[in-house]
Amino acid sequence: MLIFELSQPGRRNSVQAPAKKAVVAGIPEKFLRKQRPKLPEASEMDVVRHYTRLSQKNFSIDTQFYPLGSCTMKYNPRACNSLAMLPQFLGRHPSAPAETGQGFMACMYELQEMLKDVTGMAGVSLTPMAGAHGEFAGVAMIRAYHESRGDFARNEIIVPNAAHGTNPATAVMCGYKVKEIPTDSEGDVDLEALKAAVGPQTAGLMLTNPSTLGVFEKAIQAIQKIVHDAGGLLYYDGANLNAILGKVKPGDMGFDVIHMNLHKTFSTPHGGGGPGAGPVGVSKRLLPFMPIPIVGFDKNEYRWLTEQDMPQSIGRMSAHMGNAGVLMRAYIYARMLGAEGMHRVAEFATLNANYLLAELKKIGYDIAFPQRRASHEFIVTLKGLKDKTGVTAMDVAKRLLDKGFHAPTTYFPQLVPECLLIEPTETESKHTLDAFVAAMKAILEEANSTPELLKGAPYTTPVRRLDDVKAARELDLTWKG
Amino acid sequence: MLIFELSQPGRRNSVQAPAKKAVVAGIPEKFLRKQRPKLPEASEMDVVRHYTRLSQKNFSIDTQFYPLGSCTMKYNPRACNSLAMLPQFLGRHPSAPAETGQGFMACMYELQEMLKDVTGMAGVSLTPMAGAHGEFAGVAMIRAYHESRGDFARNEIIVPNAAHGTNPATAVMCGYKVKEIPTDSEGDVDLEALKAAVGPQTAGLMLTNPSTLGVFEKAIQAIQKIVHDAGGLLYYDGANLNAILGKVKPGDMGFDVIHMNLHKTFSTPHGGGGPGAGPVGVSKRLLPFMPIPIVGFDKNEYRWLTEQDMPQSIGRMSAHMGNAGVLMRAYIYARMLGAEGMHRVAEFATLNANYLLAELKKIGYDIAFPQRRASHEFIVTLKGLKDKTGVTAMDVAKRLLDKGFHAPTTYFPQLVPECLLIEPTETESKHTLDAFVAAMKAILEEANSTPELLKGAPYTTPVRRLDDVKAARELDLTWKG
Amino acid sequence: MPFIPHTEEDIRAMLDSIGAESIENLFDEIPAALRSGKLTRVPEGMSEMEVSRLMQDRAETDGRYLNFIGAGAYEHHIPAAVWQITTRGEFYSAYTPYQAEASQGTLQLIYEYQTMMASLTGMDVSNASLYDGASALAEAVLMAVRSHKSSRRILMPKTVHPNYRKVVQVTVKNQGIELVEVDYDAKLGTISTDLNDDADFAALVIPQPNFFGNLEEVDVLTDWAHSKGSLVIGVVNPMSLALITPPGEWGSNGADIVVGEGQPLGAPLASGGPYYGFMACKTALVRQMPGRIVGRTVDLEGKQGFTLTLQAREQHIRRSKATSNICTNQGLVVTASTIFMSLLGPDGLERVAASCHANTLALLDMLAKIEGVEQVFPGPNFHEAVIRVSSPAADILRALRAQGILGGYDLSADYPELGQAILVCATETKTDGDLQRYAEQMERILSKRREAPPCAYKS
Amino acid sequence: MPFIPHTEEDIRAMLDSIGAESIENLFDEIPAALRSGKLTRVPEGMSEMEVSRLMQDRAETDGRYLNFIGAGAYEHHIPAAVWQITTRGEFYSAYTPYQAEASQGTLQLIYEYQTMMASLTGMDVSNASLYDGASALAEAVLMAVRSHKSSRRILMPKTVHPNYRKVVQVTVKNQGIELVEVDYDAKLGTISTDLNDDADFAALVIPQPNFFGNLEEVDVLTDWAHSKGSLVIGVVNPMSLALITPPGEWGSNGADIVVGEGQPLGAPLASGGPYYGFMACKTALVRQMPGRIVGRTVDLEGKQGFTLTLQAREQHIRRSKATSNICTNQGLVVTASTIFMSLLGPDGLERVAASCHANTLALLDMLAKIEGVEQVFPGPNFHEAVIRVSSPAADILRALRAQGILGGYDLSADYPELGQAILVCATETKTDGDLQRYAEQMERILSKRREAPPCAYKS
Repeated sequence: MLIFELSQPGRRNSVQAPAKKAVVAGIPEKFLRKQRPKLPEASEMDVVRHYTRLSQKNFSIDTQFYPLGSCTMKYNPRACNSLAMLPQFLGRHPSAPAETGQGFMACMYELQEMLKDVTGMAGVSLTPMAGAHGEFAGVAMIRAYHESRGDFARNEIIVPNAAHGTNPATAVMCGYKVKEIPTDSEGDVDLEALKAAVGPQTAGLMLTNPSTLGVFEKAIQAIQKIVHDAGGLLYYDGANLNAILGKVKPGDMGFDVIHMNLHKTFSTPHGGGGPGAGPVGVSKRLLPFMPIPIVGFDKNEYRWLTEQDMPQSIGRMSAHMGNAGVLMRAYIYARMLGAEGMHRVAEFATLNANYLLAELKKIGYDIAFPQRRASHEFIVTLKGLKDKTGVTAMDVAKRLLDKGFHAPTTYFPQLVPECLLIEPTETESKHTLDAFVAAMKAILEEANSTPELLKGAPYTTPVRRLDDVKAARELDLTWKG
Repeated sequence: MLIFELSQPGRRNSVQAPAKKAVVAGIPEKFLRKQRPKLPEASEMDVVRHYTRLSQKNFSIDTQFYPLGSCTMKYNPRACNSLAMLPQFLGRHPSAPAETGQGFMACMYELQEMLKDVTGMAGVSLTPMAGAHGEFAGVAMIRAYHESRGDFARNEIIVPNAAHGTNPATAVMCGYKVKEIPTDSEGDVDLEALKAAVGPQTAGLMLTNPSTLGVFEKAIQAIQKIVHDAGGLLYYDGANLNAILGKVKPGDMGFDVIHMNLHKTFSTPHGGGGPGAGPVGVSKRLLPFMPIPIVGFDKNEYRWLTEQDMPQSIGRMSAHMGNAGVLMRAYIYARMLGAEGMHRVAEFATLNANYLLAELKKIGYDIAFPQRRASHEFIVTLKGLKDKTGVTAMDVAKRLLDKGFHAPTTYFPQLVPECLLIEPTETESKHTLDAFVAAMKAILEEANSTPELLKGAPYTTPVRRLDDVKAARELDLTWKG
Repeated sequence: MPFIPHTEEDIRAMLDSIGAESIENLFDEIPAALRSGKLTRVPEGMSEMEVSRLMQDRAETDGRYLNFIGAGAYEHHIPAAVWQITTRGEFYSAYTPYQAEASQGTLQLIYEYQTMMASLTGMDVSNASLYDGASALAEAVLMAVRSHKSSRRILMPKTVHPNYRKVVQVTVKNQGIELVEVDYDAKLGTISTDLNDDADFAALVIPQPNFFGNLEEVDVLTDWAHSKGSLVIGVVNPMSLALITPPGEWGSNGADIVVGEGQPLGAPLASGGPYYGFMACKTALVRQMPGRIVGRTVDLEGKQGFTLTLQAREQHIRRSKATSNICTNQGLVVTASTIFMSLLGPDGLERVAASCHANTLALLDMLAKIEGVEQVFPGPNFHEAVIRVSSPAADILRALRAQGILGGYDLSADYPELGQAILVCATETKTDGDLQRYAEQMERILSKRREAPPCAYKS
Repeated sequence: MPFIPHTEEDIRAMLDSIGAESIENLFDEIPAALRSGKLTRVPEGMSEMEVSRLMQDRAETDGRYLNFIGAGAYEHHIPAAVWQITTRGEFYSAYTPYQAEASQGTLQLIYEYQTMMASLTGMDVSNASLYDGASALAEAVLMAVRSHKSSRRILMPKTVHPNYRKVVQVTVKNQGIELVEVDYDAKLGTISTDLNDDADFAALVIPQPNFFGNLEEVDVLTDWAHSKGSLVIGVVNPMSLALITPPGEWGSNGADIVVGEGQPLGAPLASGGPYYGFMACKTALVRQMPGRIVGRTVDLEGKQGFTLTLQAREQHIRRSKATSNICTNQGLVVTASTIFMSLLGPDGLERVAASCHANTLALLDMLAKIEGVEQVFPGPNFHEAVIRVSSPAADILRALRAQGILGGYDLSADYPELGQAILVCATETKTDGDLQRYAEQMERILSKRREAPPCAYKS
């Protein structure tokens, strides 16, 4: 049932709009809309009921274990939500002057300081509104840096082939060519290939570490030297920052610029696709280029740093200051964790991942890089299973839904065939991990005994497998009713 | 899975308690607890997940049509919830002096005034915490009234046999004997029986009007005269007030005292069993006896009226002032409705009930009182169906759950065999009522074609029919784990 | 039409189906003389926007105070998750779980709640809640009288919350039950252990901690009452039970019935409600217990499930012979409380209780150093205590209020024999700075009054 | 350990399973030199209670103002149901709906959202959201350039929000795209309809209403751009579309791409975010559209279902050849917005829009009567307008602030040519009393400054 099917012409939800219909005196006829938009005409109760029931059709962290690799689906503390939504915070206009927002700005300033500390960077700007937005800011700063030195020859960004798709896409948006380099059998960047790739055309290297293969790039120091020696800068994709939070600082590895996904590492909600927040941190040499606005503090007062203060800034990335409410949630989370709590994030995320790896291996799953430590995530490859039974990674993923678990990430990274990328996060208990292992064991048995059962999964979800081909071929993107 | 099964010794949810364990310096050993209570030791996420998932196992107004007769399951506006929970309201201590609660008390005072108006009574006390609590206050006032006149002979309360069980139970709690009187074939009180029952021993009559049979007591004026002439008082059970809200005032019918169920008529949430609020209204002669505290207003200030102001009060019914937060929700609801909105409540509740009655009748259901107008509810009797197919009211009720509707009230009132008491309320749309009729039609067909299907219902709920006999015989009231 | 979804077209179609001309027709069985219902004191309806503004303004009028009042309602931190989950529509807008298959969420939660409360109080069983602590005590008194059979006398100490005693009186007075007041030891502020009531009595009520915040000699009192063939009704603060001996372990055999105010376990102060009363008892008394009870059973496939049980006690089945007239209880607050207890766990609850205790002791220490303040009873206390001040308590409290502080509960009306006495409480919500601020203001006010007694504070 | 559930026993068992001595061991592939991570500027952790107190204090510091600022973010009433449902765990804590079977709630909601936005804008299709209005405009510019192929010039009027123009510049500058500034008619405050840019351009951007609150001559402008073989990008306030002609009906053929800030439809002001950018376009352009799109399809039993579609445009499939690098969008705000639109419906939205318009006109009338205030442009306006004041705008606004009023957006930095100009906005949230209060204070301040100009207000 669509909300439009609950609609009936002429119905109105009278408490939600002014009782008196104001006269539109000041707008000439030619500007006026002739036909009303197709919005639902439903009662408040029907709307509440419709969306409450729709919500129940979702898996979510609050209802299921959600071991989606590279997505860091950890618990989103409820206090972050309620405190970020205190009436005064919600009511504050973005263009209200700083003097009316000292409480809010104190939070933002302190968040900047904490993020600097955990990343080991010299400066942080909070304004990017998602990871990819932060990536854009980062690469734009790399470009601004080179150009500020009169170096216009650097037109290439190097990206390992295991990288997230956002990396090459971002580089292109910043006007760069992308050079992909291969990964070796251990899951590390191929150093020889990297050496061959760098040169005076190299603007920088974008690296996720631990990588999307779930392993820590052992030769990071060598990589750093190769790139820097070639005059390039090092970009840290913070997608996997949770794996090292409080343990290793990207700044200490020699990165020049980093983006963080606060909706991963700082536990702001994913919200079914967003909003996120992708603050960027920079080393000293990139400080002048950070995107504005930034919160400054002087004479006991917080104030916005803008173009006037930072003439070399790459500029403004949002109409206001970014996803303030998301940043507030991250701030509250950070204050509850504190230094001690942050040190533990990476430790327990890593413990959970390695435990799950060990247990899945014991029951017969193939691990993509069995000789390596898992970082906060790891890869299972089902190539062997598929060859033997025809059961694919997708089948296993769908069957997990029937068992009450969200599926891991499937078919990413693309380098590993029939892969499941599994990230349990630090907030799951051993009890839950054990239940997941039990489900995976049952599935393995089903795969061997009744593979056709898995082909038809899931069975218990609101819908069964969907026809994606039809969806793309016979585009139905709006209700025509 | 019980919450206790997610527990593990030694786990603690560290953000929810002081980090430092305070020394208990001032309490001698002999007073100290030796063994910790069996509370869960679970993570915040596991607790959130457990109770979120549990919640999904409930039917509720926010998810299903809930035509539970005599319960007035109407939409509970979400604004009532959020505004009643504004931080300042939640933070106010009940013993904080009136000067620090003028905002809150203004709401309570105005609620008293509005309730007086809609009931046609001279005074209202908000303090009873549920319908039955209000009944108690009402009957206690009747007793106090007679005793204040030196009339100690009246030791009987008359109750029609169709009354809610709370009526006789309350009368007994107030030290009265209960005299039940029969109902005639039209569903009205048997006037002759009433005449025969009254006398100098009559303290009062408790009446629900419209009655639990879903019809308006036509001879209410005669009843009133009979009871008053005998020196008794008239008690109005407000359980069905929604049927006449804004249309008829109990005060105009001659009632001396009334309780209201704000969790029905004023749309405060039922909360899976409570809390409710059961304010009482009284005619002029009972004013001195109202339970305290009451909000008074003089010299531009709200203040609490207590024993000092009302020496004849039956006294205090709660440690503080009753279910303040529930009253706040009712107040907000009343302000949104306004006079005009209230007039419409009874009209549309009645329209919905009569429409549903008509439609169910058309598809072949037997109506208990087909010759009568439905009030805001009506009774279907399945005696014929049971005789023919063996399918009971319980079977139909359970099958409705499979169709996505909550069941009507079953086997109440006890006077009508195999009955379903159906109350749609004014907040449901014709669209929903039609869907309900379609489900009832399908069930009737199933009853005739495959009665055993209905015997096994429900099938789609989290559990199937429960063994109530085992529950009562082998009492398992706490987890022994 | 607020919250009414009918369009003109709907109305017409529905009336046609009914065979009625107009909606007004549907009321034709109601005598015309009664049909007026005109409202004169209900204002015009407001939009949600308008009422939101009104309520926000009123909330701001009431403001926020630094609160040191306890007296039966206690300020504790409530985890954000508690009410966010509790107000989910599926809990918030569900009815009493009569249709068990459609109410397993609420039913299982109550079963878990019963388990927690039974364990916290050290009793065998718990019901699903009553209205509040005071009415729960009244129900306990009725239950004791039903159980005891031979006596209708109840020993009710003055150390029980004055409002609880009033509520009990209102509730039981028409059933021929006699409440016998038991005075307290003027030095200790607790029930004398030297009781010598010779007449038969159904039960002795024991508050722990008592209204003054003092701990009663529960073991001696319990054994004494039992030796007289009477029951013991414990009235306890559930938060205190994280630290102190649960009623189930009082004396040799424990209390028989335990009641109390559930508010400290997750209900906001909120001007007095909704809170909930809890009640637990020994197995032998379960059939005398009022209120709903949930049991665990199985469904027809043998799967675990939960259902309301022992309904034969209740008014909707037993009518005039029910154990109580209670129907609606405080379910939603119990939902909050169950989540609250689950989030805190045994260790968390203990830390909170210990912190309350330590803060109150720290405050008492600070106050003891002020000229014109003395602690009235020697303790031990849980998290509340009586102080006496050298100026009228009402004036002191008013002066504190002007500084944004609610300084405690004025005892002079309920216990005039104590003089200018104030009941103070500092829960875990108070920081060291808060305690200092209170003490400093108290000192300033008292010294100012010493210097210029009469007119420094206008009333 | 905040939010970490492991007991000592768990840790031991897990390490045993792994075959590791300690957790530290698990980091043994990381060069020792890098493993320090000591934090020096992250304070000690706080309990939820402590952080709640801190945040409440900070919220009170910021207080509450009577707000007349618009300038791209508008104060509207948001029904309570909107965020209560939106923050339900199942929406709040779900990921992007890649596993369609486990995400039908989010997916169906987005499909409904797409339908609503397409209808509101008069376009064929909508995506599932972008970051905000400004970044949506930047994406629209990139999209137009991709579609147009022969030109990389974009005509960008000065009546577009200054910050939007800055964001577009930052986003597109490294892709060889030229933004050509189009000045406005100084008298009318709108784009001149007498444009005569001869060079090829990919698109003309048309704001409606424009940053000054004025309505542009969209029909003429649209037809002109189309006659040049260029696209039209509309930048609209979605609330205004309840009243004014949707971009799909501009001129003979309608705009090609429509973007805007979704905030007015259910997102609180909240210091600037999270809001969301919306984007709708004609069917022909859908494969050039960035961001997620949901399509309706069937499952293997033929049952209706929803899924992400056209993913071949996106970065996770297409990598460096994607239409955009966007991945995370503003899903939760879209959830709120969809519920918001459903609760208001077409009539509700129209009433709100009309009320905003009427309030702004009423305010302008009151202000026009004040000596020292003049309206700069003749209109027509939707719900915002430019006034000029006889004293420095910054001083006036500061004086209003002292009275609890945010008097508008100071235009003197962005548009110095307008003099001491303020952009004022009065939405439906303002009562007649609010408007009067503003006007009275404005009058008082201006007259006081006339009497005692220099030092009456210290900066």
